[in-house]
Amino acid sequence: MPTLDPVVLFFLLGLTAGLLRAELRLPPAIYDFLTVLLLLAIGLKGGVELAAHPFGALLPRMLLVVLAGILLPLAAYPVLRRGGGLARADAASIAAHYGSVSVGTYAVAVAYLGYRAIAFEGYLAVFLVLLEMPAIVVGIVLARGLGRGVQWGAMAHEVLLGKSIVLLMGGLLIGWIGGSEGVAPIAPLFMDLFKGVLALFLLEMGLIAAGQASSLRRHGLFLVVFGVAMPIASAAVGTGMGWVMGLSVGGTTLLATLLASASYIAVPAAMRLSVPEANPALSLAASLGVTFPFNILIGIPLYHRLAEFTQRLGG
Amino acid sequence: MPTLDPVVLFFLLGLTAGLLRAELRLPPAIYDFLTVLLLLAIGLKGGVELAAHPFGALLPRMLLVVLAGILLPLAAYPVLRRGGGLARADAASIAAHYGSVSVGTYAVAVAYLGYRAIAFEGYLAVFLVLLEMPAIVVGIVLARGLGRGVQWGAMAHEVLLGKSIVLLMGGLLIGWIGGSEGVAPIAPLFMDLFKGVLALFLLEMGLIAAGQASSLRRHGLFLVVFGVAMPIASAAVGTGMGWVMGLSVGGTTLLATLLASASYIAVPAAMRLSVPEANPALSLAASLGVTFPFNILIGIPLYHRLAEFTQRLGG
Amino acid sequence: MPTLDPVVLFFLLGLTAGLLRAELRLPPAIYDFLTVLLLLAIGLKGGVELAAHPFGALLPRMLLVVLAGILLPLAAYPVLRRGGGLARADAASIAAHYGSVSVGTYAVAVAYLGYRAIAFEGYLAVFLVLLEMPAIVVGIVLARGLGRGVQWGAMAHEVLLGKSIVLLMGGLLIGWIGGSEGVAPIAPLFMDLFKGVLALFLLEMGLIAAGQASSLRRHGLFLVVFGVAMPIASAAVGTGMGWVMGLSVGGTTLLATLLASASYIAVPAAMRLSVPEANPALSLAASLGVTFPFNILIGIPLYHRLAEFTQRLGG
Amino acid sequence: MSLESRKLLTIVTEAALEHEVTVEIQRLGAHGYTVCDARGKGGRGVRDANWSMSANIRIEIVCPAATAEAIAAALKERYYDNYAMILFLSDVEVLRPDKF
Amino acid sequence: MSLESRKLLTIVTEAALEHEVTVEIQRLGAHGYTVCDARGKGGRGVRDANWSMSANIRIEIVCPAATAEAIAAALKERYYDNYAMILFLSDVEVLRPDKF
Amino acid sequence: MSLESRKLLTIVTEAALEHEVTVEIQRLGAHGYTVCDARGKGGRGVRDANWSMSANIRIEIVCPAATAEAIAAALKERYYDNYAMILFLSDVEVLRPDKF
Ligand SMILES: Nc1ncnc2c1ncn2[C@@H]1O[C@H](COP(=O)(O)O)[C@@H](O)[C@H]1O
Ligand SMILES: Nc1ncnc2c1ncn2[C@@H]1O[C@H](COP(=O)(O)O)[C@@H](O)[C@H]1O
Ligand SMILES: Nc1ncnc2c1ncn2[C@@H]1O[C@H](COP(=O)(O)O)[C@@H](O)[C@H]1O
Ligand code: NA
Ligand code: NA
Ligand code: NA
Repeated sequence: MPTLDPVVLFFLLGLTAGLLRAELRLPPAIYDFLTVLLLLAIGLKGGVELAAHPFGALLPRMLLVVLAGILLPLAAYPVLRRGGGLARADAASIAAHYGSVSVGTYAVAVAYLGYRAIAFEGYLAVFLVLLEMPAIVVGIVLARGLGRGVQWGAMAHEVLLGKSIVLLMGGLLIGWIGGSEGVAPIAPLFMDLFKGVLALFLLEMGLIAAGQASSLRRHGLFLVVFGVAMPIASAAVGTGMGWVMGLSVGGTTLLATLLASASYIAVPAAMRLSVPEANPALSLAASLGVTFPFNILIGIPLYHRLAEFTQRLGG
Repeated sequence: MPTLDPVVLFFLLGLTAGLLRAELRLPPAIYDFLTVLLLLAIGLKGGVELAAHPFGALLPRMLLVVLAGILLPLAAYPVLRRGGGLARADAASIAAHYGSVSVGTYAVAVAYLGYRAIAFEGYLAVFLVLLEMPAIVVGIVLARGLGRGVQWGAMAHEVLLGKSIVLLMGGLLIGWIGGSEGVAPIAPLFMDLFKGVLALFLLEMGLIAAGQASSLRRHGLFLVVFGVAMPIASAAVGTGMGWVMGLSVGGTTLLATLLASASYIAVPAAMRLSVPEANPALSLAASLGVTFPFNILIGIPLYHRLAEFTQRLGG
Repeated sequence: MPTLDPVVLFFLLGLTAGLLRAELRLPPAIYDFLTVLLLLAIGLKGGVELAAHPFGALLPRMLLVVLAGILLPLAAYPVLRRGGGLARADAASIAAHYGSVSVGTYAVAVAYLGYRAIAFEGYLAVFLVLLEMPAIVVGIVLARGLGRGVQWGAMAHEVLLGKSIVLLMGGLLIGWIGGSEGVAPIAPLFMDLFKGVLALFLLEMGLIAAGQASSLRRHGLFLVVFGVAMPIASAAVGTGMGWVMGLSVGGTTLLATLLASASYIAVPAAMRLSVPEANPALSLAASLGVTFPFNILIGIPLYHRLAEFTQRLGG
Repeated sequence: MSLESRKLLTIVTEAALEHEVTVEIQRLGAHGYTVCDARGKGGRGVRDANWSMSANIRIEIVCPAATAEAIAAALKERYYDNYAMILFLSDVEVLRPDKF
Repeated sequence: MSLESRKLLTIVTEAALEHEVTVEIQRLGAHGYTVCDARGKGGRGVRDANWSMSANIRIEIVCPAATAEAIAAALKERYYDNYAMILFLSDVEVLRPDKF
Repeated sequence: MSLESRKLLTIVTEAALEHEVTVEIQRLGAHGYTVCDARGKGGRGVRDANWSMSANIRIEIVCPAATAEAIAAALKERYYDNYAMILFLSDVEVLRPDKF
């Protein structure tokens, strides 16, 4: 078992190539395609698991998760305002990024557990969907205040009908309706190729992350510190929630990773339109340039240990 | 066994997302790629089957199929002219669409039979190729009359060397030469991933079909009625032919589906260039907006029952 | 066993479609994607094999291979100058193309051996990487002379950080670190689909090769003769080297194919920028229009016989 | 063949704005528009189109001078402060003045 | 540096016409052309380029005024009635008048 | 709304030159540029963009006349003999003269 999973090595390859300004880029169409495959695959997996679960039993946990998705950005905001001395819009936007989740990070954690044959509650994919949205609303409210000239209709459309939600939800539903038997015929594409697709996705993510280096240099140390401290704090919360929910070690690791991850698909797009005065360079430098690499390189193994530790306490 | 195959759920996902104007689209390059994969895969499968068949024995059946490809559009034309009160060019173009075939519909039927482990004569892929072309010629003659200023040379090139024909024929030849043994090494891509690729293709088809809604509203009821009645009529003919040819239930279902399907790849392109005054919005609204969804949601199961029924009569 | 591997039939399909000006093209984004997959897959395979080898033992062989990569273009240059009466820049550029290697040809040879279950030393992928570069430097020196206004810095960057080197090297490293166990999870994409991806790649290569026909007609017979004679000569050298290195029949065939192949990814790009006055139509007509088809249709089987023959002598 | 003169307004901006801007320009009187994908560099740095957030679009609108200037003014007002955007006007001749 | 003036003819139309139109314009005297993929909206509705039938192309031709007007007239005559198409002309300066 | 006039320099050339040319034009005083993928035909034959070696790019630069002519002269000098390349200039109006 290598200390770093191969898929993570693809991220490092992309990162290195990007920093060395190598002649390497995946066509944007391919990056979109890989994203679509990941979102559908994760949704399908979650849906199949869900089919084997009493939905009702999940409701309280789902509410708890949504609560975390609302409170974490609210907690991050003052830190960004005071600690970072950031403008209101920037603090609100970054808070939204960290309150929401990263599909890529979740996928790496799933692969991480897969390599180590660690079981986890498959319905966590539902939490992924649930966590995508609330932080966006919180971010907009933090930036705009309630009501004052927010087009809630347009925003709801933007948020609920964004690419990632539609594909995750769609996958969930199809997996849930079809069940493992119904999904079997499409498994060769969505399940068997999952880790390979993830590897290519991470190669591209590495190239994109490398592109954040310059703005990171410009906007300095605070973003780096926040980009490492925030996920660890969120992961701690997630670990606690996992313990409360009585999740397995794998499930706890995954939930911690979910909360620790920062969005770079749904939230940046929504913030760009709903909070124009927020500088996307700041939020992307933090979430793509710092937190994403940190989570997949150091965070996930760390959260795994944390989960094991709490279990030993619990048991 | 779910009542709707998962691949069909992907179509509904795309359709819903499209109608709700969700932020979802596959890059055109990916849509092209999926089309290429489907065309080659269907050709390869057919070719492998063909390799196991005496070609001569198929000739009469092939002639019969071509005959149907010529007569069906000729029968549809007056209905469109009188019944629909459509202009000559529009009636001719729509007739051509319905005389030809839809690869996507054929693929869904293949998947449908696959899910239910119903065998079928693999050489039907040859009929798919044969049915692609005649209707185009018929459509042009209906619109232009014989001779009068038709560039038959350019048209023949357009038709015979169109993307779908070349890839289907190419796949057929390669599968026929290589046989199942020769195709084995490329099977993981073209066979194992077939249903997954089809699912993504249908997701995009759903988005495109949703785009037809507006023109459908504009051009009203007749297209809807025709778009449902015509495939049922053609399917009846196909079922009869299957019975005459002594095809299996699966083969009969597939032949009925073939005749019932309406083209949206080869014919629209050919008509756009050869019959410019025909309004593509009309033919696409009918074939993509009505007939394609009808066939994959209701038609195929219906044609399946029909085939079983005739078999019981026959046997 | 068909005399022509199916993957090669895909090349013929593309070539025919291209020459007949059929309505067929793969989106450029897809062509890029297929190239990336091939480069990574070949690198990964090589790396896994390398992990099972004492690196030191390979060093002398690697030096020998690099030497061949330097001497072959130096030998080709005068032939092109005198024999072909080509301008200095054109002769230098073509020499560079033939001193370097073609990933597609290598992949076809790997598939060829695979079909016939002929084993080969997997570390030959390392030679592929090593052979990519030296010829480029030789070509530039031949065109410019030493020093005189060559931006060696920019060139080194161009060469060492070109797409193909980065992906091959990256794949090698990841495969080497992960080993077969670590690569297993991504094998479904990079290993199982390899031949299918290669087939699609060759379809596109056929279309591109067909595009060279016109310039080939214009620049006449010499390029055709050179495009056939040069690979045979290089293959002879490669066979000798394989014998010296004590490679297996498969390994010798592969090494001969490597030297016989002419670049169409790394070298054309580098030459275009470093030797602007060289006409790319000439070098591409030879390497894509003549040598690539020759190698995959006739060359590889020929080099295989050659390898068997020398082995019998050897043994 | 009679040619009449119109204005061509070209806008280069962030891909994220495509929907919003195309709606806005029609509200302001444009009868049509053409969009191409683009990348580039400007005051807000390099936009290499490697992913959606760094992609540009290039929008062209053929319309009467008055409409062009109204759109230009509105876009400047609404987007210049917070988005990567430039626009420029030029003179063109068209065959069907009524259309534009 | 001496600059001479030429016309730039820009055509936006259905992608399906690329082959036909590029052949036609060369027949009418164009020495070259440039094509970009495009999408857009006009009298014939939205063309979102989501698939081949709804895709546009944008063709540019630099040529003498006479050629430009001849091409414009011919395209109008042949395509305006049945195809999504617009075209417009503008004045440009080039370095190698002989080339265009 | 005050509009000031600038030059629009449009370059169509081989995709392989994108990095080199964009560096060069900035060195010569361009504050920004926009790039679109393109294909086409000219003196050096058909460039169908089916793969990297046959792909074109279309670069636009809005700048003062002097800069435009300096860039045009430099590119002609450096690339015309060996590369597929054309360029043309036209007059445009901009809102923020200081920017260009
Ligand atoms: N001087 C210029 N010439 C051409 N395009 C430009 C120029 N300046 C900016 N652009 C384009 O407009 C986009 C936004 O510009 P900016 O707001 O200055 O970052 C850039 O990404 C370029 O694509
Ligand atoms: N006023 C306009 N400005 C810019 N592009 C236009 C305009 N009108 C139409 N177009 C483009 O030309 C195409 C065909 O126009 P139409 O024939 O009016 O549907 C549209 O899809 C647009 O891409
Ligand atoms: N007369 C023209 N009008 C528009 N674009 C042209 C023209 N001539 C050449 N081009 C473009 O410029 C590229 C290079 O031209 P050339 O150097 O003449 O081969 C061509 O591939 C076309 O894309
Ligand atoms: Na989070
Ligand atoms: Na039909
Ligand atoms: Na070689």
